Amino acid sequence: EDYPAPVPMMDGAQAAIDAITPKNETFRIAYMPPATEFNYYIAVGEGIKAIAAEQGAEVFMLAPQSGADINGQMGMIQDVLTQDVDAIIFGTHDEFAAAPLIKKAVDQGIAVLMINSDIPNFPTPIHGVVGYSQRNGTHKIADWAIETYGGEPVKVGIIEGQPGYHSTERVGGFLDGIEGNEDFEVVVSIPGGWNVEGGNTAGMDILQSHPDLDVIFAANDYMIIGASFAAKALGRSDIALLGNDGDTSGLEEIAAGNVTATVNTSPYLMGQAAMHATLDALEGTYPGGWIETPTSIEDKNGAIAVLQEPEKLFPLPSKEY
Amino acid sequence: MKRIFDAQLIGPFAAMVIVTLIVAMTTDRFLNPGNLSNLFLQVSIVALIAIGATVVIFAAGIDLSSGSMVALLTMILAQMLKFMGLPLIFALPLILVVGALLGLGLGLITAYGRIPSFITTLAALIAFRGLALTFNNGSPIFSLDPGLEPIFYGKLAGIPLPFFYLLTFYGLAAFTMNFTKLGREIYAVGGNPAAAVLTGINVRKVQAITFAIAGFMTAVGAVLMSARLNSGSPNYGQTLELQAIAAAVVGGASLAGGRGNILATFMGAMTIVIVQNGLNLNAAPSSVQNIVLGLIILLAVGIDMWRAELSSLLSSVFGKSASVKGG
Amino acid sequence: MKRIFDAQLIGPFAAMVIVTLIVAMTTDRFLNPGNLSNLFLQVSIVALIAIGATVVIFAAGIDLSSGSMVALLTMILAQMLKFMGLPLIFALPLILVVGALLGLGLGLITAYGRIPSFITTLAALIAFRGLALTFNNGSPIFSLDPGLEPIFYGKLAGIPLPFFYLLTFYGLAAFTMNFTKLGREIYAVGGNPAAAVLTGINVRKVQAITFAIAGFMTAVGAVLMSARLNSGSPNYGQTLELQAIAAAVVGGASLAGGRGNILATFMGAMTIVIVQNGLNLNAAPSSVQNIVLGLIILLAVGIDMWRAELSSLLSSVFGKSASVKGG
Amino acid sequence: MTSDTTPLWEFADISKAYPGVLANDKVCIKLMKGSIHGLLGENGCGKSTMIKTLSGVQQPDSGRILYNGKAVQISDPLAARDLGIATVFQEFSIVPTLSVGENIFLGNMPRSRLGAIDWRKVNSESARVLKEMDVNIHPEAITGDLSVGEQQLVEIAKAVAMDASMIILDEPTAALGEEEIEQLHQLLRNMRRRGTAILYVSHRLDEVERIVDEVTILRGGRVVSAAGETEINVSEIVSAMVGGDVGEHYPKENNATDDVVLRASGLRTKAGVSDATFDLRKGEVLGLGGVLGSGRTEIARALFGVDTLTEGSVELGGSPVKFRNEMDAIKAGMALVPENRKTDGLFFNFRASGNITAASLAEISKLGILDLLTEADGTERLIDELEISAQAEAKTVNFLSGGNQQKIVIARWLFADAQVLILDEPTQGIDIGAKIAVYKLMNTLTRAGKSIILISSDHDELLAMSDRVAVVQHGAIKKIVAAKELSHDDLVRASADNIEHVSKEQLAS
Ligand SMILES: Nc1ncnc2c1ncn2[C@@H]1O[C@H](COP(=O)(O)OP(=O)(O)OP(=O)(O)O)[C@@H](O)[C@H]1O
Ligand SMILES: Nc1ncnc2c1ncn2[C@@H]1O[C@H](COP(=O)(O)OP(=O)(O)OP(=O)(O)O)[C@@H](O)[C@H]1O
Ligand SMILES: [Mg+2]
Ligand SMILES: [Mg+2]
Repeated sequence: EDYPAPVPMMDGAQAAIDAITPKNETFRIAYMPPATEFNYYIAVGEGIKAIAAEQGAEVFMLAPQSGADINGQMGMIQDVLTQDVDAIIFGTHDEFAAAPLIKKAVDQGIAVLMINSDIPNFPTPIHGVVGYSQRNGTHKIADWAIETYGGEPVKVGIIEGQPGYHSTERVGGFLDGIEGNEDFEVVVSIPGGWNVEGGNTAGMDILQSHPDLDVIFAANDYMIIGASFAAKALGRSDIALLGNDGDTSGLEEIAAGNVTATVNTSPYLMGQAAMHATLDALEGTYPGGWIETPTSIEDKNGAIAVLQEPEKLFPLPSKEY
Repeated sequence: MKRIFDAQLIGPFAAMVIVTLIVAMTTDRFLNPGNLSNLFLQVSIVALIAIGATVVIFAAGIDLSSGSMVALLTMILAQMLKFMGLPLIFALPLILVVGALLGLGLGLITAYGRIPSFITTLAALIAFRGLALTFNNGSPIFSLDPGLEPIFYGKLAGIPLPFFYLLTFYGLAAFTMNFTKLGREIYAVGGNPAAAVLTGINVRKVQAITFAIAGFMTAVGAVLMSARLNSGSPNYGQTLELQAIAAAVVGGASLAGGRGNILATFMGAMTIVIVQNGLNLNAAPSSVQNIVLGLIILLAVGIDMWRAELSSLLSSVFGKSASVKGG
Repeated sequence: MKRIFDAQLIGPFAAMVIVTLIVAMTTDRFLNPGNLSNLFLQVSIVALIAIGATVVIFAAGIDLSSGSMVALLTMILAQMLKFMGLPLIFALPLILVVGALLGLGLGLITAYGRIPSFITTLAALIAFRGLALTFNNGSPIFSLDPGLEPIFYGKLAGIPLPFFYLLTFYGLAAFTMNFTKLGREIYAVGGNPAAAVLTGINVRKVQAITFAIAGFMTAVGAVLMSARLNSGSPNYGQTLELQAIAAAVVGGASLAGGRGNILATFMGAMTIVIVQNGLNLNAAPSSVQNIVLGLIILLAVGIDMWRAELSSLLSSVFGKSASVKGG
Repeated sequence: MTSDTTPLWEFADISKAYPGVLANDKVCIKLMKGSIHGLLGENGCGKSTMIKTLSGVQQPDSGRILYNGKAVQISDPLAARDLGIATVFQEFSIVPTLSVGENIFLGNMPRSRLGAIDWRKVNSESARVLKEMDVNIHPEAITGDLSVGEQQLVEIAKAVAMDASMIILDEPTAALGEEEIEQLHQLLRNMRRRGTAILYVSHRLDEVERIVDEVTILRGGRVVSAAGETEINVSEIVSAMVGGDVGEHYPKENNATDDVVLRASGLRTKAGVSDATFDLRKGEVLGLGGVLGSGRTEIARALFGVDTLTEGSVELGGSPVKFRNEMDAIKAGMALVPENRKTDGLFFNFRASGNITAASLAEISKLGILDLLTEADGTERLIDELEISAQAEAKTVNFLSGGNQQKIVIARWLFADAQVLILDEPTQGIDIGAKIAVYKLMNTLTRAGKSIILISSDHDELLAMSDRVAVVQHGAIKKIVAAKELSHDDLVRASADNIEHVSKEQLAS
């Protein structure tokens, strides 16, 4: 199959697949991630485009630059709704804001799928959700950390994203993972704004205020990359740095030994799965529900292994592994 | 009415029309009724906040705080609706008052503290976002009140409600600027504050009032933002202040103060939104959107500055006498 | 030397000392050598960009473009290093030239197009970020060059390299402003452009040069940013322009132009960074950081504005004659 | 209760201090109905300070104000207006971005019953006032587009429109020509006849002599001569003002030679110069005389490269020159002391030195680095020679009196060693002592072989200080006469002559 079997959504959260009414001969599909500022969504988009090219569908991407610009994203969805698109694949940092417009899209007979999420109960019924379990991913990396560093006291610093669903879930998964383990103690948790610069500043700050940290977990790879420079500057090569995403640059940083490990969520493959499901929904062969895409924890060796399969990555690694 | 619809509207109006024609040529999806009524939704928040930004500019001030203030106000509104259980009917007027008071505060510091408004509102731009983060641990507050969304998405006689807000507030603003004492005092203060003092105009009070108006209009914008997104967030409204100023400036308001037509600001906002709409309809990436917006601002002001040169160029090209009376 | 270290430094210096004392009292981690050398790292990028921002302000302009320009320049540098394979030794001078040229472009538009610099650089603030997004699909570019990081993190005789950059560029800037024709012309243009024209100063050229200087210093900041994060990204440098302006303003530069001491800008930047560092060491949330920064800007300018009143208040409190010679 | 002997307004023991100066020290003035009262004194003696107190712009530190014998308080400009006080301030208080009508009624706009501004009334009432003043300006014109003189007339119209019982004028004639001054005097005489009390401030003592009924003279913030104590004639007033003899008012030296330094032929610019032909000789002072708006400033701008020549040519020292801008002109040894020293002349952020060397930065620098010692020496020498206040180098120049400021602007061109100086209204708004200092400076210059083009609306000054006078009409030089052969009346007549004829001619061209 092209994607794992979907799990049904919560009661009332599933929009009827047979109400989808494609208008175009060649399907016209809008890919609307929350922001262009993350490589991650570009990688998802490349996965989508690859399948579109293969299957002969037309895809365009429309997104604000900044993930904080929810208002901008809503404006774009509004503009797209006045066009004759057959499907929208979207991701958002604020599902409640998107709900009224998404409802409108569904009512217009547009197929609507959400990516990079695991919400089984989007505020208004939609046709499908494609993504990994945010909580399970970071739970796994917490387990991995306990296995690798447990047995003696471990002080943990956390760099959160901008407050919102993704940050809450990922940090929550990590906290769930270490809960009950008496060795692990979270001593500081501050936001890093999802980007490298913010991660660097946050990393600098928490290492200054808590020189005794053993582990830093950040809610995405960019922030942990930023923090890695801070650790290096302060001569802290002993510290474990954990991220989440598995985008190419994150994996390369792990391969280079700058970052310790990440949750690899294979955005490119996620995009491919999402596109397959969307096309199926337009054909009426998609049953609806949530498609969980796989995740894995990759340390240095794992990252190198992933980088050796560049056809599953976007962007391509900067060198051959 | 001659005063309201004066010559200063011609340029911005022409710009809007030209942009509309260009966009309409690039895509046939532009001129469908759904998209046109959509434009009012798109422009509403910026255009309403731009009223305040423009009034401040008329009085030779600048307001950099509105974007952050939107964030703060959506958080306060969310707090009131969700955690304090205030009914919408009380919360809405209250948030407008809070907005006006915040603006007034900035105005008082600027006017009576003799601090340039660029500084006061720059400080507020930073501090208001900090304040917004103190609510709900800095996390957005979602799904506030079922009555909120219709304020933005509702329709009356098939016309989106924001159209009526625009009509009301721009009507009020145009009347105020052209037919009231306050309006003329604002222009006088912007045109020559020293002269205004000597004429007995309470310059500081007028300055403070312009910021109160800006705060109020920002609150109106914040309500619409909350309604549109059914949530409050400390991240909302980033760079909104710049968009509002851009609308004023594309509409021809002079940053030196004392000059401009408030209705032109609406046209400035529309011009920007039509371009964005056109770019969205053509699925232009955000890089292109930014570059085009930057160029529009530059061009709009440039054309305004070089009006004399351009018109003499045009007239010489079209063979008219070169010795037309200069202005 | 009397010229360089003049009375205008006293206020900003006092502010810096007071802030240092307060922070040192709240935490004993502040005064350890590691943290102090860390301060130079923290302040370096903002303080270097603030040189340009201040020079522009001296000539009565304002530069809002530097944050976006940093993003654009880190992307160009990344492009050159990673995809075009240029060696560092060529790429670095090249990027400084690109920065100076971009700044010069803005300066030429401002000076010869007679467009207020607020507008030109606002347009650039928007457009430069758009341009930055056109590189590499708008994605950051990582791991540029092994030689890059040491530029920021390296040390000489145990002292972080950024300390020496600060010394060099502030030294140069102070010399230029106080002992060269160009410096004097910049102050003259900011003080009274009409008079400057009539004394034969090439006002437009001088204005354009200030923006070129700002572009150059922004490029220096961009190089350090790239070195610090070993990457280029279209998201870097957000609100950096406001931080640079804040440093100038906390250092006492008047936005009206013509007045101020460049070294005071360094003190302004240090004051801000020390406060932020103090808040970080005390693990203050970002909400508090924003609020405090806003208040510092307001207070610094306020105290500068009310200097006369405050000193007469102080002298009346301490019983001195009220008729001291005013200053 | 009010009899003819009770003053309309009495100001008793008014004191006002600014940080560092006691600007008014127990000043007493009585203003009678139907009388024009001159308030005179040197720069900085406290005239404007007094006026600001009388108009409610500021509150006195102490003293009493009596209106018809009763104590009142003038708490703000609106209160002053309600009490029937109208003021024409020294600093322009028009708003350039607004229309003439709006400026005239600013702060007091006629409104309809619903409270909305009645624009028709604004315009018709303004038109009425302007007509009464015999001024031809359209009420809907944007004030900033008018010439300086016209703006000054709008300023006066503001006061006239108030129909006040007392009108205060602080140097209303600084920007006016002889003709407009006469027009203004006529207006004031009409008002006096209607019983208006008038307080009048001016540094042009000749016109003061013509119009005022009584004078109060201030020195250092104190009244040194109350109404009735000084006879109304220039020399009496001067000696009361300065507290001694100032000597010759116009100490003219004749240093003119026959060598032609500058020759202008047939100049024409878009700004309004239509035909200017003249030559200027070494050591000569060539006066430009004409009515307000005749284009004298524009001729200066044309010579200085500010406005581009559309026709005509300029020769300097025998060889043709073409100035693309001010910089070219300055390099060639020209200098312009502008009409408005505050907005176009001084750098208020600099001390004397920065101001004096501003036009010579290239000369005092090597490889772009300034020679600060040369600057300091040169400045010290000029401060000394020109008797500029010793404060000039201690603080920025905004703290100096108008006369000292004007000397600094001229000193700039001495430092630059300019060969041809254009002085546009060099004594506007400065007191008699400072005026004489400027005249002496002109002598020093011509003695050193430099040439001066003098533009002045003060005809006495122009005639006394020029060697020859060129009469300017509508941007054209109509004739050039030796100053000795011209009387005050000749000049008025010559510059006003044929105006209608000329303007028809111009329309035809
Ligand atoms: N706002 C002010 N602050 C401080 N000092 C002032 C202020 N205004 C005026 N002064 C000072 O008060 C004194 C009186 O000034 P004022 O303007 O009344 O003089 P004036 O007689 O009108 O002079 P002029 O003939 O030049 O107009 C001067 O020494 C002046 O420098
Ligand atoms: N800003 C302006 N816009 C349009 N016309 C102007 C402007 N300034 C001056 N003028 C016109 O230019 C002509 C010359 O005006 P100006 O008062 O400068 O002449 P002037 O000869 O310098 O006067 P004066 O004789 O008092 O020196 C007048 O016709 C005037 O109306
Ligand atoms: Mg005065
Ligand atoms: Mg003139």
